[in-house]
Order: sequence, then C-alpha cells, then structure tokens
Amino acid sequence: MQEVKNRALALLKDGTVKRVLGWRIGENTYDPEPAFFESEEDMQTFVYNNFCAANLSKYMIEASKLEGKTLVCLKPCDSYSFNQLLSEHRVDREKTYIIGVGCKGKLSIENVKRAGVKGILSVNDTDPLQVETLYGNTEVSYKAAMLDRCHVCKGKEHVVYDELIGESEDTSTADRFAQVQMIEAMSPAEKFAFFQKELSKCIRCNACRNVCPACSCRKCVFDSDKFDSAQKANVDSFEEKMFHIIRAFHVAGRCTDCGECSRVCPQGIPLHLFNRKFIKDINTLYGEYQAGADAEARGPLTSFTADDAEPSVVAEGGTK
Amino acid sequence: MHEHECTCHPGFIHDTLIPQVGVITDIRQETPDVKTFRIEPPQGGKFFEHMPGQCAMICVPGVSEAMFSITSSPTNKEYQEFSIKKCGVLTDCLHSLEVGDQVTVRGPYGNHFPVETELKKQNLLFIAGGIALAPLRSVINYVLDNRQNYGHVDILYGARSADDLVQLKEIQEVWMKTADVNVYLTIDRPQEGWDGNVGFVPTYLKELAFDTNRTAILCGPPIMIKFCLQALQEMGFSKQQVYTTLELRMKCGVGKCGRCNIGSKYVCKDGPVFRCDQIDELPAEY
Amino acid sequence: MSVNQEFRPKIVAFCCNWCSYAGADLAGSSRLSYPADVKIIRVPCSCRVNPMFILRAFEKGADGVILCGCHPGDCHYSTGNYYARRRMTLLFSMLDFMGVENGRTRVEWVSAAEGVKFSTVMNDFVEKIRSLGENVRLGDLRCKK
Amino acid sequence: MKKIAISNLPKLYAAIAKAQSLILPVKTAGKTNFSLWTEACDVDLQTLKTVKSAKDAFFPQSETLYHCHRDGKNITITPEDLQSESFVVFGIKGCDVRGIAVLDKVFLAEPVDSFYAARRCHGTIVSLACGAPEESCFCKVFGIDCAEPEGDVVTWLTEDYLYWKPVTEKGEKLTALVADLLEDSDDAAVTAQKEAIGKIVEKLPYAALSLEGWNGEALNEKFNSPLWETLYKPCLACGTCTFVCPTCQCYDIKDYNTGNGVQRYRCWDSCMYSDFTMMAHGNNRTSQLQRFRQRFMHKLVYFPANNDGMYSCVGCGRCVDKCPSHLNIVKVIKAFGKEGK
Repeated sequence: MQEVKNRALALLKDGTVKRVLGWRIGENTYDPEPAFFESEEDMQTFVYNNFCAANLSKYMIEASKLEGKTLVCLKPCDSYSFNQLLSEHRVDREKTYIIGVGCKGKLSIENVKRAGVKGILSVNDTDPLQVETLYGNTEVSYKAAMLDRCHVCKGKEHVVYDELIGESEDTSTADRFAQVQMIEAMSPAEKFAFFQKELSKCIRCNACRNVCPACSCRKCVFDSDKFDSAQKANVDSFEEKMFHIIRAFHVAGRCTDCGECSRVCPQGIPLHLFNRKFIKDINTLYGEYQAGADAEARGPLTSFTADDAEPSVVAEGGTK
Repeated sequence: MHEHECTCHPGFIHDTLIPQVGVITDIRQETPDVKTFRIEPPQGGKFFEHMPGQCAMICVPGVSEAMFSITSSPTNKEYQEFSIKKCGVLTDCLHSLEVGDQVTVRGPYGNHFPVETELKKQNLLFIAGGIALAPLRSVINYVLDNRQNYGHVDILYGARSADDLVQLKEIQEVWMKTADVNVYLTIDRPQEGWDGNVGFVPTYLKELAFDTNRTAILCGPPIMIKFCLQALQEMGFSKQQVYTTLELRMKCGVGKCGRCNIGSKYVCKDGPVFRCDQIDELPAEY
Repeated sequence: MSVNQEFRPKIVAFCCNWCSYAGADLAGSSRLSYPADVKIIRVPCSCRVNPMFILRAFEKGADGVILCGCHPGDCHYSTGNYYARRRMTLLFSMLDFMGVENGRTRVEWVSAAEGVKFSTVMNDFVEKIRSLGENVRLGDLRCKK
Repeated sequence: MKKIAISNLPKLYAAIAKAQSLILPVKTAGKTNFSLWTEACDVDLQTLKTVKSAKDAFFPQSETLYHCHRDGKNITITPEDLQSESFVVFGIKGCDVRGIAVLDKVFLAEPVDSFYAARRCHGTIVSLACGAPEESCFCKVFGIDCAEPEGDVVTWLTEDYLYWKPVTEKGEKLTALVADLLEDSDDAAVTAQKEAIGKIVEKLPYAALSLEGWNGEALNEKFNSPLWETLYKPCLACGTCTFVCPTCQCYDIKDYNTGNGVQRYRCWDSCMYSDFTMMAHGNNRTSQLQRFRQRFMHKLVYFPANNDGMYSCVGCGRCVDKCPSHLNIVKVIKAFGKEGK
C-alpha cells in the first residue's frame, strides 16, 4: 500500500513524527520485518503489504520511552491491543501517531506451505496468490493463505487512531468459539489426550510470551529464580501445561484475542484456545467483554459482583 | 569413584560436570561479610591438585552453583580453602552453613597465573582490593613457599575499612615477616585505630612509585582494575607486564555451555587469568 | 472400591487467616476430626492464592487442592474473596477444559465459627479425592520417583 | 547399493526397532519432529525439515546429569547412567549431519562431555538425501551436499524405493542387521536423483550467499559495526531460532527439587534470553543488541576462530522459516555484504 508509505513519509518529513514504526522489505514479499525508520532515505525500504501480519502494538512500549512521537501502523485488531496497553499505562498516547490501516485479512506464508506449496521463490499478495516455486508455478486462494485468526475476525473497526488509510473487508467466516466448544464437548480423557499431544510439542522457546502485547511484565514469573521453574527446558509432561495455563491466565481479561501467540508458535500449537476459553468463560459468567474495546473499562478480573457464580459452577457444567 | 562407565569409552568414569561431595571442616570469619571455608572430601585431603589462580565450582544442592577461586596455595598439601563474600543467593546460603555441613565441589577450572614460566625470577607486585585477595592469596603463598624462584615481592592491598581486610592475620604474621617482602595496606576512609595509609588503591599505588622492573598482578573490582591499570601505565609499565583476572557468569566451567565468552575466549577455560594486552584484543563486552 | 482403600491422598488446603484458619482451629479445639492427609497452608486472604499456587501444589504431588476463605461479604479486607472467586472459577474451568477431573479442586467458604463445617468439608473432600484416585494428570513425573 | 520398496519401510523400521531404539521423523499434531518409533506413530519422510533438528538425539533439550540426595548432613551423588545401548537415527538430512559434526567440535574437545560422547558412540546415523530442497536452504554455502549427505548409512528416497548405501563400519553393521529386507540395486535411480537435486540447488535463492569477510580475524571489526543497531530491533528475544538450530549448543545447568532430593539437569539455553549471562554482580550483556550480536558472532566469527574456520551454521534455514519477526542469519550476512565489509 503505497498510500501508507507516502503518508508516513510526509509526516516524518514535516516533523509531526520523529520515527515511523512499520515494516522493512524482506528478502521476499512474505518476510517483511517490523522496523523503525527515522529518515527519508531509510524509508525507501519501507513496505506495507498483506504479509505485514505482526501486531506492532507491543513495540510501542519501548517506543514510548523514546523521545518524540512515533508513527505506528495498526490494523483494526492491533488497535485493540494498543488500547489495552493504553489502559494499563504501558504506552503513551501523546507520543503516538496512529495510522489505522484497513485490513482485508492478513496472509501467512506458513499457510501457503500448509496448502502443499514447496520451494517458494516469489509470491504476490493478491487474490489468488500467484506463487512461483522451484517446482513450477501455482495458485493459492487468498482465503486459504489467510492467517487462521482472520477467519474469526472480531471486527474491522479501529478503536483508536489518528487517521485511517485503506478499505477493510469482513473476513470472518467461522464462529470464534467453535473450536473451544468442540473441545468442551469431549470427554475428560479426550481433552487430556488432545492437550497432551499438542503441548508435548512445546519447546519452551517463549515466543508466545514474548510476542504477546498483553504479556508486558518486566520480568516474567517463569524467569524467576525463586522457584525451580524449567523456564526453557521441555522437561516433562507437566510444566508445559502450567506454563500455558498461567500464560493465558495472566492475560485473562486483558487478552484481546489478537492471535499472535498461535501465529508465532514454531510448533503450531493452537495456543489461542487457552485464551479463547477464558474469554468465553468471562463472557458467559460475567457478561460480554472485549478487552481493548474501551481504554477506560474495568477488566473482568479486577472487578466483581456480589452474586457472581461460585467456582462449583464448573462441576455443574455452567462453563460449557 | 563414580561407577559411571560407558562400555566403549572406559576412560569416562567421571564426567567433569559431576561433582564430588565436600565437607566443610573449618570456617573463619575474615570480615563482617567474608568467610574462609576449608572444604575437604569426606575421606580428607584435597579434591584435586590445582595451580594458583584456578577456580572450582561450589554448589549447595537445590540452591545454586558458582565458580570460586581457590584461595589456598597448591603448596598447601593438606586441604583447600575458599574465601567467599556474602553477596548473592548462593553465598548467603554458604555463609549460613556450619562446620560439618556438606556441599559439592568440581574443578579445577580455568588457566592459572604463569608462576612456573613468565613470572619466574621476576620481581612481583601484587595489587588487590577487597575480596580480590582471594585469588591472589594462592599465588602469593605459592611464591613465598618457593621463595628462591622469585625476586623481590611487593604486596599492595586495600579495602573499604580495616575490618574489611581479608586474611589480615596471615598478612601480619606471615607475609610481613618474610624476608624481601613488603606489604602495603590501605583503607578507603580514616578509621579509629588505623595508623596505616588511607586512600584508594590506585592513588596509593601512584604514591608508592614503584619502578618498572617488575611484573604486576592486579585483581579487584572492575573500577579499581581500570584506575590501577592507568596508574601503572603512567608509571611506565607496559601492558605485557600486567596480569589480571576476569569474571563472568559461568555454568559448565569447561568452555562448552557458551555464556562466559568475551569474543572467542571463554573466561572459564581460557581465563580467568589474562595478560592486559590480551584483554585489549577482546571486544568490549565484559 | 478395594483399590482405593489403601490410597492416602495428599491434600493441600489453602486457608485464609481470618476465617477458615480460625475455623480449622475451632474444629481442632472442638475435637472434631478431619483426615491427617489434609495439609493446611495459611494465607493472609483467599485472594492471596494465585493460580500458580494451585498448579504448583499439583506439580509437587498433591492429589487435591482446596481453597477456603471467608464467606462472600465477610472478607477481612472487604472484597478479597470476590476476586478469588472469579479467579478460581476461571482456573477450575480451564483445568476442566484440559481434561483434569474437576473434583480435584474446590473452593469452600468457612467462617471462624464453622468448625463443624470445616471438618465436614475436609472429610467430604478427602473422600472425593479418594474416589478419584491418585492425581496422574497434573503432577510432575520427577516428583513421583 | 541396496534398496527397499517404500511399502516395506514399516518392516524395516520394525526390524531395526526390534534390536535397537529407532529415532526418526514422526508427525504429531501436524508437526514433524524426530521422535522414538512406535508401531502406532506416523512416520513422515516427506516433510523436508523437521521443526527441531536431529540434535536432540545426541544432545537432548533436557537431560539429567545426576541426582543428589541429602540424609541429614550427608549428601550422596548418583550420576545418571550414560547411554549404553545402541540406537539408530534415521532420516537425518545433510545439514543436520553436519550440525552433529559441529557439536562434536564442542563436546568431544577436551574435557570430553561423556554424556554426549556415549550417545555418539552408540548412535548410528542413517542420513537421507534431500529430494526436494526448499527456498530457505543454503547448505551449499557451507560445502554440504544435500544430494549425498554424510552419515553411517546414506539413503535416497524415490517414488518407489528407498536406496540404501552403507558408508562406515557402523553402517555396515546396521545393514547386516536388516540385510534380509534389502535387495541389491544399481546406482541409476540415485544418480538421476542426485543430478536433479543438483539442478535445484543451483536455483535456490540463497545459493550464492557470500561468506566473505566472516572469519575469526574479523572479530573486532564485525563486533563494532553500527549495523547491529538496526538489525536487532525486531527481535522478540524468544528462543525459537536457538531451539530449532542444529548447531546451537549453549546450555544451562539447573536444579529441580523433587521433594526427595535434587535432580540436576542440563537444558538448552539461548543467548537471546535476558538472563543468559546474569550473575550476582550484574550482567555483561544488558541489551538485546548485545545478545542478538552474540548469536551471530558466535556462529560466524568466534566459532571459526576456535575451530579452524569451521562455521557454526549449516544453512538448514530453520531460523529463516521460523523467526516470528522474519529475522535470520541470511539477512544478517547480506546486510554486512551490502556494506562491503
């Protein structure tokens, strides 16, 4: 999207912002990397395409500590994360200039590969994707290459922005909680087997934690030397479970369901299921709540009512 | 020892990562926050032979493990000692131990001061600050026990206060009384009952104005090393004449776990003793 | 049920200092019995217990974990147990979601005057865990050797 | 040269597994990793790159070193047994085999790491040629021939057959073990495949990556380059690149309190983690820039400096595929190349 680049360049040139947080062109269309740009010359390598999937909100925590304004490109879903960080005073709105970029669903090269394409030499980002490979040319539909999270998109409205660029298109095709319900319907043994299988793949790389815009603790409890946390060792069948429950729990009520955890997992573990289960329970028990929708709202775990459900509601099946 | 044998490598009876059990047989309170521990294998004697400057990993199981320099000289044939300052989780725990308690020990690790090569026949100037006398004590005692092999010895030692001088008894009763050895003590601030020099080590070093016909062995906190090195250079010493030690986080002790490197050198294996001109070649990441 | 006759479950009970711990005290001084398998950990308030406490108890070998606090509305710090209630509800739901038998965790509100209730609750909980058998889904294998 | 029909592979696995344990690429919940063969497992030889490398087979992500029991004041140490039974690692690609050679340089150097050495001497490597290299592969840059990898036995997979060539004594022994499942064959199919692979390798986007200037001598110049300042920025400080890497060998030693003693284990560590060099008196790599730089300097400068120019990268491209921020060693090498340094 040339428009984003031009606008960012203009704002950088006229001094409105001191730096731009966007994407630098990669080796190929599909691997742009998040980057800060501070000069017009630097901006030559700026790119914004449909593979720019990462949520840049978290980088704003560090950028808020820098001098001057930072321009950041946020997709609708990213704006929820930013708003949530805003409510937690982790980012500085005064130091941020938000270009809300329209979104028609973001692409994932992993999904192109999952469709059976090997040896990708080049790919474009239009529908359908034209893919040139070492083993011949092929096409992949945009929908098939889209990130899993875009299929259950929670909406294309930016909740915070300074200006908007580009059109959005609704991409949601499935119910956000369908997967969660599917698991809820399993027997305990099946559920256990399902998670055991998925989590046995975990290599404790901590990418899910580090990418998460809600995980913003200076020091993670799992990095503590106060208990014998495995931290980075895939030691046994247990700590992976504890880690993933706690990771999701620590962001429960604050998780905007941006789906970054699942996107970055090298082992393809559906980590969003944990977060979504908490969101679903919160919605069921304490009323519909979308983290990040309102920067002034009180989170469900920092508020209560006198007649909240008792924990025994779980045994009674009230959270299914 | 350990029945821990690989059928095709009969030599592997003892992995370097497997420690020996050590019994604390003596504890001396040196200063308010430094204790010297004598640690021996249950059957007595020494864990291993070492050279001055080498280190060992001491571990309180379940607490932590860390590298400590072996304070006693190799010439001490009976036991090994470690002077340990209370400054972290492990050392706090060590300080709470009593005689008879057990810890684990593995080593020796690292290189050593070149006492049998470059330092031989040389006049030696030892400069230490605070707990850094620990690694130097083993060299000094080694030199004093092989007195005929070395020239004149000067020892400059400073600490925050008179109470923080480690091994004071040995300094006064042994080192000061040995022929051709001069000991210079200094403390940072004036103190009642102290009639020696007052001032930081680098300042005192300049005042003492040693000639350059000697090799300096320098050990102390990074800031002291920095200023002493400057002072030595002002006095005309070249960097080839100065040895010092470095310390970084270590885990394995054998140059494999990959964290204590400065450039391509591993402090646990290629160090801790470096000649100052060697340090200059390393990237500034220590 | 003969299999479980010999089974002595390890139970961890987190008790709030102000109500439930006093309730346990009262149970003791009233000579009301509850199984010795219950190990009480006193906490300043039920909301001091974070999910990690529960999971760590399981990790290190607990077969069941119970949290006791003041009755809703009676918290010494006015609202602590309300927060605890939400947290524990979500945690228990997550454990259920992951296939852990949901009888292994429980929250009970026990006041300082309810020595009888404390004893009944504990007896009942131990019985429940005994019927569920040893905890195999949440423990660390290294602790079982 | 021997061969075995694809349809007979399950028999081959079963025959090997009957005598020794067999580790090979297995698909679990959609991802393929090296894992112990069982009757029920889903063997996957089609996926070019397992998520993690085969490093685990010789240097597991976590392994117990010893148990420590305390009885009153007395401590007893019980070292973990060394590997004493033979095992086979099947289906390792050329890059991963070289990765093991890199690990050898570290763990077999004095003092030898006996845990690793015992595994090395009991493990037989059956490598598999890469039938269809992918875009992120650049093993050629490190002189690796993915069409004919190193190993004790080298195999090639075609549509109908697995071709089997024992190379070392260990390989001959394994071949003898399964001899009645193998039939003799000529080289024609293998030669054709090697040629086809060779052509693909030429076309790989990173085939011409230049390592000029990356060596032990370039230490301070590379270290002090201002390029790191921008390169590290997107890094999330996760350990993905490290943990999927076939050559990363840094490890941590940790204690676990089991309630009846302390279990000391070692596990892979990552220089990307902020506490990697943390100690009581501080940390000598306080910024992510330093930690990021350490990883690449180690692979391309420090390691060659200590090991006669051998790089600690084998061009498997896993970090290229897996980095959540699309950072990787190729981008780093190229960035320096552009600067003409």
